[in-house]
Amino acid sequence: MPRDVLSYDVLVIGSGLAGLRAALQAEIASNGKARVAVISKLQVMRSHSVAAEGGTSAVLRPEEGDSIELYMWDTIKGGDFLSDQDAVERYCRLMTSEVLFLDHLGLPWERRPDGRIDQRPFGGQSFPRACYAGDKIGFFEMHTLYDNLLRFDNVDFFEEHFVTSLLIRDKTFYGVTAIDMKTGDLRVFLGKAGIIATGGAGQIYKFTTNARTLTGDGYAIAYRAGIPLEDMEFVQFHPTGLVPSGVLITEAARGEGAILLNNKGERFMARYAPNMMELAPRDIVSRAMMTEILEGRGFKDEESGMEYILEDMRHIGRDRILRKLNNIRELALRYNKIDIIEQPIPVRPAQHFMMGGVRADIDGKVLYADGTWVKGLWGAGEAANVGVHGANRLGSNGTGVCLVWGRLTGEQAAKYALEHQNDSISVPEDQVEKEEKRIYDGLLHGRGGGENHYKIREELRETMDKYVGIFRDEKGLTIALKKIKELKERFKEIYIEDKSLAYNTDLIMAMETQNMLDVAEVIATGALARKESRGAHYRTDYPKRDDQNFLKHTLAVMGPDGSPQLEYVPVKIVYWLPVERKY
Amino acid sequence: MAGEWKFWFLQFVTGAILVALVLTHLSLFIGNGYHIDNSYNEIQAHLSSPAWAAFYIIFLTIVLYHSHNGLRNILSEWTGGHHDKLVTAIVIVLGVVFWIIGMHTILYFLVR
Amino acid sequence: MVCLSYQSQNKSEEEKKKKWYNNIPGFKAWLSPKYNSERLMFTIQRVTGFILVLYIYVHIIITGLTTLGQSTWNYFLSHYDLPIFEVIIAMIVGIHGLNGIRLIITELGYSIGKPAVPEYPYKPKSLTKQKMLMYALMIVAAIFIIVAAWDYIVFLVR
Amino acid sequence: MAEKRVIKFRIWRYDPDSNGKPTYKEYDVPLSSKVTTVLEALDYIKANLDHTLSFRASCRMAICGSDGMIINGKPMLACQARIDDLTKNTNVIEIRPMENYKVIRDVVPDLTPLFEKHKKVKPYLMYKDEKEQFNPTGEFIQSREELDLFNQFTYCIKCGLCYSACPVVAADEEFLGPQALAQAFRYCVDSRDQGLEERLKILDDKHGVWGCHFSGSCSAVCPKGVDPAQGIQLLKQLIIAYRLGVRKVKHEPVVKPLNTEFKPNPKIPLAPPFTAKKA
Repeated sequence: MPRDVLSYDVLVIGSGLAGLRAALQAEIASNGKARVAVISKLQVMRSHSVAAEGGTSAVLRPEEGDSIELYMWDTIKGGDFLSDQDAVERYCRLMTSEVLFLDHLGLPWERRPDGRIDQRPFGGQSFPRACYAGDKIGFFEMHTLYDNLLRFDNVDFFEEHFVTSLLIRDKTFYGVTAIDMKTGDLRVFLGKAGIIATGGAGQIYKFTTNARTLTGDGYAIAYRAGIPLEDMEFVQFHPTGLVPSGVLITEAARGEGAILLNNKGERFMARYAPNMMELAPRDIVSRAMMTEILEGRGFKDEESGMEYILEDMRHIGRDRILRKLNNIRELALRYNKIDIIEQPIPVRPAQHFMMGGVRADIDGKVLYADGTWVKGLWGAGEAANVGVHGANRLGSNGTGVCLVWGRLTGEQAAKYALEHQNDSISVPEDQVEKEEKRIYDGLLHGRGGGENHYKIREELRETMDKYVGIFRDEKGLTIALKKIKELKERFKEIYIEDKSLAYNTDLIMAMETQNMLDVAEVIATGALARKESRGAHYRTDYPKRDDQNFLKHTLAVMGPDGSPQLEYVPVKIVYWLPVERKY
Repeated sequence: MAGEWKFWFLQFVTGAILVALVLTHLSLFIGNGYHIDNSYNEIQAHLSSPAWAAFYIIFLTIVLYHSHNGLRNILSEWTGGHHDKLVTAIVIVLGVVFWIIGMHTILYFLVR
Repeated sequence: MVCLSYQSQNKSEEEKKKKWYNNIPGFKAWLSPKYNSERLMFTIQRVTGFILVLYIYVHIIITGLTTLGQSTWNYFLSHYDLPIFEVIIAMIVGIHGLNGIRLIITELGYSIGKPAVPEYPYKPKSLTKQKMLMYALMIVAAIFIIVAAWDYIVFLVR
Repeated sequence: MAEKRVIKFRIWRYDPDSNGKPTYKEYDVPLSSKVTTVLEALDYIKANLDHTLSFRASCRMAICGSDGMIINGKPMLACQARIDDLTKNTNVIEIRPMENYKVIRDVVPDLTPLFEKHKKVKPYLMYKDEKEQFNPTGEFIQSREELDLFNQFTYCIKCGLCYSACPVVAADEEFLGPQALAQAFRYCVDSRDQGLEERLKILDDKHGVWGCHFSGSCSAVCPKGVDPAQGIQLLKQLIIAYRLGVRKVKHEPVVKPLNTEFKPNPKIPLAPPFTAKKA
């Protein structure tokens, strides 16, 4: 088979917010000189960042009592003190200019009457500092960045290219292999620098707000290349996923004043977070809602059998809803035929975000377990864990981290690539051939044992929902781990019915399932080992935070037998020592 | 090619004028009933008057501009936008040919 | 820097693209009015416009026959003049002209509403706001056609 | 529970690698709480009935714009099309790929022309001070009225449905199409933009804005209420006014620096003092 080899300065893997921001900054920093390839398994602006709804926080108004220190404190306390505090500081300082930058690129920020950028309250933030545009900020940010990338002729979009492996030799990154889904060919991308910005892995849960494409591909390819995944057991559950579809109802609704009600009509958050009420961080609200449901104070959807809580927005008022919560009104009307102006909507916690990710330092450089840099490789966004979110991400910080580390990594990568422009890199025939054999001989034309990979995916998702959800315990996690191992065995016997090369989603979905299995195993293993409750990770058998033993990051490295092996690294505490977390 | 706005704008201006011109043109014939016998004399009488001849010169020019600009739009799209120069040339030739024929008719009676 | 093997591959990619199914209907799409009534008016405007161009050619040539003398003219009229044909042209002129007025108004940006944050379920203002205008002008067109065809109607009744 | 309804799906299938001709295949899908939209039905078919079916899908909440297709004769997003709305009078749902594109496979069209044309209209703010634009020193001042002039058009998700419905696009390969033109309008009327003259070079063309003859099909099928037809007509108005020299602009873009002085606010808590020793 003739093989495609494409050579670039910077390879951006993933086209979400972080990926686009990185590509844009690489162009700006190099004055349009760096040749950038944005490789995405979707069309470029279909990434799940478009579904971010609420807002993006930044300190814009110190004259009204906001400050960088307060923002840092909110973020660190929200992250249950597992955040790397130096990274938090850098993040909070850079966010201001990011918001202004997007304003200058054309994002339609909602304005105050005097024409300045407006901000709204958000969960866990002491100051209303989430800048917003309607209730689809991620959508606007994505499209603004995409549109602005079209300024530059040196950016090539490789849409619908599914990256199958990282090419790393001598601890140096030099490219990726990817399947061009349109033609089905394996292509080799050589690059001086690479940025992993592939997003999360929400699809390993069944009830999730995430798109069907978030299957942890970036985690899995890095993990298989020997790069550790950090803090994967911290999985954020968003309090308000629409029942039964799991579509996200933004936290901004509660920011605007929506309240949560149990079947007794009580505003039950008063018992769990008396000061912040519904605007407590997401882990606390989610746990409160699940507690209400488990204690029999929820409602039940007859058709799907799901239990839920009501979110009431009627008192916000028609005009404010139409202007500020337009999108969720549309979603509720479309999927549940409920108008939020007139009726409360059914919600329950849904998987939303992965706090963990590929291990990265404060610059976004991807690190091995021993702390050495994988030369030429950066990570940004949800795919990488730079340590801002800690054990629980605050709402409106997700898009922010994508922007800040997109910018930082893009700038560094472009600089690095131009410095190393004359390094010659050759196609690693052995690695590519191995990959070719694995995909085309092993999967596509493999005989298999007739196992249905859709069933494996479904069973995995059900297992994760049941045993690795909001409340976890030793027993459940052990069962889950056993089940995942069993599914991994069964996956070796899968059969791919579709033998065509053009747009073969059967093959792609099988490979996604494989990635999901690897990531799920890491999550369950990490959760089993972390015998404490911190942030989004709640163990019913260890309900207290244990700073003595577990104030540290989990690293999971793929062992020789393919299962994760855990190591721990300390948290960087620079400003505040951990205190009790109360809202 | 920037500057297409002039043709588009002119198309609307001529269209609006044509509505008035067509009404005037038709009002000459409506309500008279069918009378083939003296239609020739009627036409002759009309075109012999310089005012009506001027009216018809304007009418002919505008109607040919409007219709051929419209034809250009249709043909240009029809050919997928790839042969705009050819389309323009064809349209101009057609327009000029029929303008000459029309002018000949109008001026025939006036000059005679 | 693009490697050589990419260039060679590029060709085969072009070949693969050739296998893609061409789902572009071409100008036939003009003749399949669907989705909304403005689309129907678009089609009608196209078709009537095209017919009128042809009619103008015929009209100019026929009127030109007067220059050949009265006898030729009368001979032609008595053999080829069909009143129904004139009525059809009047209908076409009426519809084309009055829909044209609507297009002048709407395409210059009037009577199609002002942009605002859309409200679900979405009703496009450009289509809803000028519907009344469209109906009104089509009624005017109908009146025009009746007036224009009055002679013929009288002729028929007799 | 009520008796399960079974819906027949007729799906247009095409596989370039098997050298076949396009055919329709039929699938019976039972409705349940898990199958309420066409997209969920497609999922059901792919997982249970026919693994070889290909379609695009991502967010399943009508914001990413992947899954445009023609459902029962009308272009719409599969995730947005509720089966119970579609099958009030019929038990059959027919699915075809969007028109005006080449089809890669099944209901997966090649949207490249759409994106290329979007790129042509320079869909970004052109602020004359490029240094300020990429290294901002303050925020633009923009009133809500100015925001509302273009806000509606920022809702465009680039799904390509309007492009698929447009009769001019079908014939004229050079025509920019409703999506690109609506985006051009969005950037032209943004009070922060100074690139009208630059953009007019592309827009003021037979195959630019004047290619539109207001058939309105784009607005009729737009899933997000963007109303491209309105934008294009207003763009025509803007260009004519600009060319005739009668366009009124309120003010040039203003950048206002942020305040940096901290003022304590009794309603906002102060950050606690640092407790850790700096390393």
